[in-house]
Amino acid sequence: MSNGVYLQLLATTTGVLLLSAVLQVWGRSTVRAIGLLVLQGTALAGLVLTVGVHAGEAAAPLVAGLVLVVKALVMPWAMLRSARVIGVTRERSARVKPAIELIGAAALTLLAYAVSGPILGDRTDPATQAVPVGVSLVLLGFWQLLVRGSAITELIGFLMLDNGIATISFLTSGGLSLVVELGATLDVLLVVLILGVLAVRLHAEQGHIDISELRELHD
Amino acid sequence: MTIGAVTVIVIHLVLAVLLSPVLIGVMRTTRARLEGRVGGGIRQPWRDLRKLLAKQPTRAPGSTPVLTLAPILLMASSLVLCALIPFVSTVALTSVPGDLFVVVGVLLLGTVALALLGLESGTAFGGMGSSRHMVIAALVEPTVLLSIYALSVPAGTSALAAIVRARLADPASLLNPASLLAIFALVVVVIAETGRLPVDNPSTHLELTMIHEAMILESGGRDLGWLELGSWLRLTALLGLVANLALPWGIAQDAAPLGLLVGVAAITGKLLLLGAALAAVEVFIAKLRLFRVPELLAGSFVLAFLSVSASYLVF
Amino acid sequence: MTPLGIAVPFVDAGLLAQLLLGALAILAAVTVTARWRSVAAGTAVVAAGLAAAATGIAALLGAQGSGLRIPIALTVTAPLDPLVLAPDRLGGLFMALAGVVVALAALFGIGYAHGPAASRTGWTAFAVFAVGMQVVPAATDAMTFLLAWELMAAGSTALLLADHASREPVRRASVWYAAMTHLSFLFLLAGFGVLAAAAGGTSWASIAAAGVTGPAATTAFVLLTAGFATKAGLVPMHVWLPRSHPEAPSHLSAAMSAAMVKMGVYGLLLLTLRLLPHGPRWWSLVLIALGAASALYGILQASVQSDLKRLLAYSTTENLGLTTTAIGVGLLLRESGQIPVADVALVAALLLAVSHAAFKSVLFLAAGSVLHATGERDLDRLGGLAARMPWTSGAFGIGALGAAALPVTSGFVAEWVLLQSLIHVPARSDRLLAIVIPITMGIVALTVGLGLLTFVKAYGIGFLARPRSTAAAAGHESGAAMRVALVVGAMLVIALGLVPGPVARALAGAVSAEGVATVGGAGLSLAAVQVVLNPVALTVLALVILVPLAAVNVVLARRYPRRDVELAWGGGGQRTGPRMEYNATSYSEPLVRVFRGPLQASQLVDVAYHDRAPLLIEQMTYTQETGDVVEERLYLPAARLGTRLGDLARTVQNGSIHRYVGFSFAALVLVLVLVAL
Amino acid sequence: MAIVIWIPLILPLVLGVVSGLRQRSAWTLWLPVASAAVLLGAGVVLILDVSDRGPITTADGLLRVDSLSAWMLAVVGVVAVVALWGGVPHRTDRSRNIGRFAGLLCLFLAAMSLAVAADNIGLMWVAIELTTITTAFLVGSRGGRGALEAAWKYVILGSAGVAIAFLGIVLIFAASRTGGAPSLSWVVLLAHAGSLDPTLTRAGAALAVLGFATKAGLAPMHSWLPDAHSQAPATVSGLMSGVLLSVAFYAILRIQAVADAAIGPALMRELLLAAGLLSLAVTAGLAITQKDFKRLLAYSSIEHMGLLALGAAAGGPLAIAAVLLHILGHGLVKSSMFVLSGRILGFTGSHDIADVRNLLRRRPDLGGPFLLGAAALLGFPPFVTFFTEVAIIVAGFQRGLGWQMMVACILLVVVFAGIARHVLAMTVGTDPDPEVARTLPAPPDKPARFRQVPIGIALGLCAVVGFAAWPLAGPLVAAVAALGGGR
Repeated sequence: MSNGVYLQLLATTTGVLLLSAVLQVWGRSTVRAIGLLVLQGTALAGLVLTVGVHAGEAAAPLVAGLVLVVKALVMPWAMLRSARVIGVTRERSARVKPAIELIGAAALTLLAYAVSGPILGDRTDPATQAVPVGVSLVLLGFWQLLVRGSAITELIGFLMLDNGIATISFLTSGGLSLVVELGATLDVLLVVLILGVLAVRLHAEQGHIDISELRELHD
Repeated sequence: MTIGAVTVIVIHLVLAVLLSPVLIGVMRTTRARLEGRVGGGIRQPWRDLRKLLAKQPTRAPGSTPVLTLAPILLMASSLVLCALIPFVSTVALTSVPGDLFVVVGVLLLGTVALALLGLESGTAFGGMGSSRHMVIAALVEPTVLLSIYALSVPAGTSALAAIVRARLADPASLLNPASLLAIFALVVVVIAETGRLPVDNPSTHLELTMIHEAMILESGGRDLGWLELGSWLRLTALLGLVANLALPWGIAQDAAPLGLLVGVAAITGKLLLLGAALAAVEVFIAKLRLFRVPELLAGSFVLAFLSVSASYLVF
Repeated sequence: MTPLGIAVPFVDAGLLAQLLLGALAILAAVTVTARWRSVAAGTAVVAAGLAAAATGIAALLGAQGSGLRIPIALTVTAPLDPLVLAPDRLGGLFMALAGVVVALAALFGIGYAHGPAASRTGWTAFAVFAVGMQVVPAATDAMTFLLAWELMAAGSTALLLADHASREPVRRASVWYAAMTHLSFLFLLAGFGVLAAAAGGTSWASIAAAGVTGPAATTAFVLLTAGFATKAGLVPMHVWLPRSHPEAPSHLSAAMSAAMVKMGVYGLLLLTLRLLPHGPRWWSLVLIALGAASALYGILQASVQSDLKRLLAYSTTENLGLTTTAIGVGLLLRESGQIPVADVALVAALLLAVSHAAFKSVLFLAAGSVLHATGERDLDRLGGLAARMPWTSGAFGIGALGAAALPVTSGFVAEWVLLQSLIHVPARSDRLLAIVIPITMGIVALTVGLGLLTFVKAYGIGFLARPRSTAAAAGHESGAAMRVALVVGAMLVIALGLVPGPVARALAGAVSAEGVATVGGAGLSLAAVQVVLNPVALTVLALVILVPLAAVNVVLARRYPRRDVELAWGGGGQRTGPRMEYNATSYSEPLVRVFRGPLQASQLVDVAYHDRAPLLIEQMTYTQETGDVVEERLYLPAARLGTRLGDLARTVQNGSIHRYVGFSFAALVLVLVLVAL
Repeated sequence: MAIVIWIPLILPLVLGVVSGLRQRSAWTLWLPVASAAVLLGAGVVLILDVSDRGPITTADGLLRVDSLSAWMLAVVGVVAVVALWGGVPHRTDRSRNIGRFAGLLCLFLAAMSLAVAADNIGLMWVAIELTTITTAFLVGSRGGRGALEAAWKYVILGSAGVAIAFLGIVLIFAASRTGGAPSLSWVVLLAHAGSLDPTLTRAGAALAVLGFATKAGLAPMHSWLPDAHSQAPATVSGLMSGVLLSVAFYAILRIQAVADAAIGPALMRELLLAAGLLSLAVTAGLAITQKDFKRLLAYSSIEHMGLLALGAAAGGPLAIAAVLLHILGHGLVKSSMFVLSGRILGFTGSHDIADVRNLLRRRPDLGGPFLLGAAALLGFPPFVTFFTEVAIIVAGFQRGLGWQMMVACILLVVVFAGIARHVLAMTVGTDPDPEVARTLPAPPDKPARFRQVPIGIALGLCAVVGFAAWPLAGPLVAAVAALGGGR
């Protein structure tokens, strides 16, 4: 793979990642959010493949395939299933004004770029240059957890967070060892399944999945 | 030395027992004359005492030994006071040197005996007298100790004999501010401790105003006799102390017979004069309201405090 | 070779014996049946106390042990020095003091303990408390000290709780007690931490050798003084004392008041004489101020209390205040180079501590005996006990004489030495001394005066006159064990007062004071003071006067015997009911008028007039209340502030998951910014 | 001896599967206890073995047990034995699907063993995250809205927090790649500490500590803890408090060791100090007005984790040894306290402190140990917590953390007052209403003796462990040495 193509692919995949993240924050439809998650997973798989092939790792297609299956297929499917069971397609109401959500998202993206520079130091390879996208994904995922009130959207935020970490991981070091990656992926998968189950039970219990009303336990 | 000291103590005791009724008699007579009355005469206290000691005291069921012991204890405390205070001579036992703090301790034992007697009776008056008596005693205490402090600073010791000797050796010190303030404070203390005007009226029988009388209201016969004599001895001892501190002349420095004779004459004269003067002053003042007494005592405390500071800072 | 010729390991053996006897006591408390539990466990504690007394006296006289090492799991590395028990002379004194008090209290407890105090928990707690307290002065390093200190605290708290487990005042008292005790502990922990940091070690030897100065020394002094002052019950940290002492079982009150608070004094002495001996002048002024304020405030409160045990508790604050004042004066003089007088002041401090231990244990035990017999500790409902409980009332009387510092008791000797040290301060050359010493003298004098009133009231109202309630009228003398404890304690009060010379000489060794000598076998002579005190001679003189007087009285009594009459009192007229008697509240009423402000006094006269004849009074009620100004102005606002902060803190945990995520998110952003900076 | 490492990993798994299969059988309840005992046994054997022959490595270097891991394994084992044995419900109140419950507990234990035996930060992360999954079901197992809410909060906050830790691990790996030895192994990282990229290590270590602080219950990441602890069954609360928090803290200690070697102690010290003081402050603020006794215990856990953080911040052999010992002491006491709180809940039927009064008299079998345990939590001797608390504070002062330790002391007073007040109200306070006391159900007639045994053992151990110079000092020194001597 030539350097130019590598750079182009890198830019495309990371660009799609960031775009999908911002769109996540913007939109309110649960189904579309799950769709964006598929897009994000696909872009992540592409990024993995690009970085792996560029580094000349033989296992790269395998890893990329795994990522694609888990992040772009299994997890969105699991979520879609939960959403179908519950029958929610849109969030009930906004907890925070959409404008504030977006301004926050912009600020966090800027923050991601601002802090990534000093952390990464004086390294100049193109993959490292794209790390701020991963950090933005992490921060935006958290932001999603913070401002959204629906259980499903929270779950999506958590997955975005996880995608961001994976992005950073592949950009900085081409991924951790296979055992760890497998373990971590399994963990995340299980967490998503559990949260899906809990969301269904929440719905059964209180008739909606607005978690901002989960305030029975407090001091 | 010891024999001399014992002689002096015996003289003190005998003199005090003989002199105190006379002192009371002189004071009462002086007062009576100034008020235009005839009075009972100088020997009346003696006669009262003899009468009381020959009467049967009473006892109620449920009474405690305090009833019997308190009068005796008051007497003993007053007598020990008389033994410790240098009336006639500055000679003192080396093992019991007439330390001012010990003197105060012994004095307070008598005070406590009286106060307990007041409570023992179980009547409202006894308790009231006891309560007032103790409050005054408590508030007087700072003045007492600070005056002692002021007087003992120049002498470098709290032994009474040594203080009197030092003052005798340096008559100029008698008139310095520290000394004057201390003596004045001490006079207030003596008035308060012995229940004289304006703190307490020794001749009142109006229950609500009395302090000393209230405590002994329930005593009679022999008990009352001891109590009266004990109180007189207290007055004698304290007046004698003030007299010898303020005007130490005439006191003997050893146990030689002539010196002792002079000493006896001097202290008798000083005491009777002082007593007469006190009685004369009492004619012209009224008793303070009980709750203004603390103000008086606070004033005397300030005097004593100033005298201590003066003894350090001025001279 | 030690002066006594005791073989060196005696101290070690004594320490070991205390620990083993303590363990035996716990074993006995747990295994023996309820019927014999108090006897078995109590005897073991008495033995432990006696062992402590023997060990302590040996150490006081100069015997040294090789040290008893406590193995702990924490690997002993810098700055933690090995945990060793080996009392020095000063420590020996306080160990002996604690031991004697524990022995007396436990002996009393054998007869006194009942209900929860005699339960398994009760005796176990007492044993833990006693042994912990005895071992505190044997510690040679901070960790051991704190260990013993906390055992003492834990044991006493548990015992406090064990009694009347379901009474509300007990719970409140124990919360106060536990919190203040822990406050003291954390002050100490922080203070020792500062010292350990500055010195590089926790043992007394290494701290003393390091010669800590500067801000570290100042911080440590402030913290440790606060900690020790809390334990000693000094104002303004005294609030636990008047709450816990009344509620505790009386043998515990006695041990707490007579011995435990002394550990605060021991700590102050340890701090100022051994650990940081060269402090600046203001340290001693701080101690004098603390002491004087405590003395005056304590006795003022004591004088207006009508709860007998509460009165005694406040009086403890007073006595510990006097002791602290004496320490402060001693340090001030040391710092000014007036060593001989300084030594007198320090000896006065030790004498005050020892004499207070003696008379306060008697007083509390006697109060316990009264409580045992009548179920009352309210003076307003007592009275007439002198006729019904002669032993108890005799012991209380002697204790009260000691507390009022009258001759010839231990209290008198101690205050005599304190006053002598004050008037012999060479203040002419030093303006600060010329101001501080007279003020101190004035406060001490007022304290002495009010102390007199307090104890006349306690004895006169509690034991004389006629019973003010049916419970008091039904009072009966206590059992043998309690009586023995009372008599031994009272004898100690008198003995310490009669032979001050040898006592003071032994005490002088503890603070290496010079110029303390014995005259005439019993008398006390101080080089810096030109007067001797010989209570035996004074007693002989008094007897010489008293015997003829008594003889005369006997002769008179033969000739004119007493007449027994039914109605002797009440002005010879109608017998007044007990409700007409002067009681404790009325006794202190004049004083309340004088010191209205600091006592927070409020009086209320409620008059109910007759319905049809408005000039006739049907009923009158007089209510007088006094409060603790420190508690009301300092602690209650602090507690309210704490509750308000607690309410505020609850918004942190308001149940909203978004808020919780926000905390995590904020932390994440903060850390990111932090590492990027 | 490598086989000994595998036993605590495999055996609980097997037992878990067995109990999952035999759902209805009552004896499955004892399988978790057996698993815990296996952990304890393996831990003790490993401690002895490691002290003789040095660290044991297996599975291609992925698993490695040094003296610290062995210590933690033993601690986890003994605490779990107490919590599980004490929590075995009585025959009469067992629900139907006990087997699944027991299976999850076994899985939890296996994950814990993996976390301490892994010589790979990533693997450890995986193990710790696995515990989130197992405990999520356990927390929610009681059913009902409260349990559901607690489980939701626990999973969301826990996973998001631990994800931060994963980010940190990723960065640490990147840092090691720059250094030329890409690895997540403790040994390798420590050995090449000097060549790690400093800025990446800085960020990585900080984020990893922040992430694991979530699981360790350190403020401000603690928010899930009171809810989860109050809603979970008593056994699970005890396990989480005594084991899970400690293992997460173990991860922090490991990362701190690497970071200290690579970039110096300043950063870790600041973070841990902030977390420690904040944790104490949170407890101080919320203990005073607390109304729920299980939450009170949960806050007490936060307080103790804060103390541990302060100890780790101080560093040095004394503080680290104290921290390791404190983990043991706190675990023992807290697990028994939670077990007791479960029984109190069964007795009174309410979480409210106000509903529990005068336990000491009404139920001495509950009140007595509860009071003793509270004394241990508050740091009274002879309990080991006393020694460790003093040692941590003294070491803190000695390492130059003067004012922070003073603040800690002040906060500890408030915490003490808050907890003591409530515990005393529960154990000795007067009955709120004498009528209520009479109408309450009589003490359930159950063979209590056997159920008291684990609590007695835990409190007894806690009381004597402080004085056990032999045999504990050796393993402690070795464990501290494994952390690089606790610089």
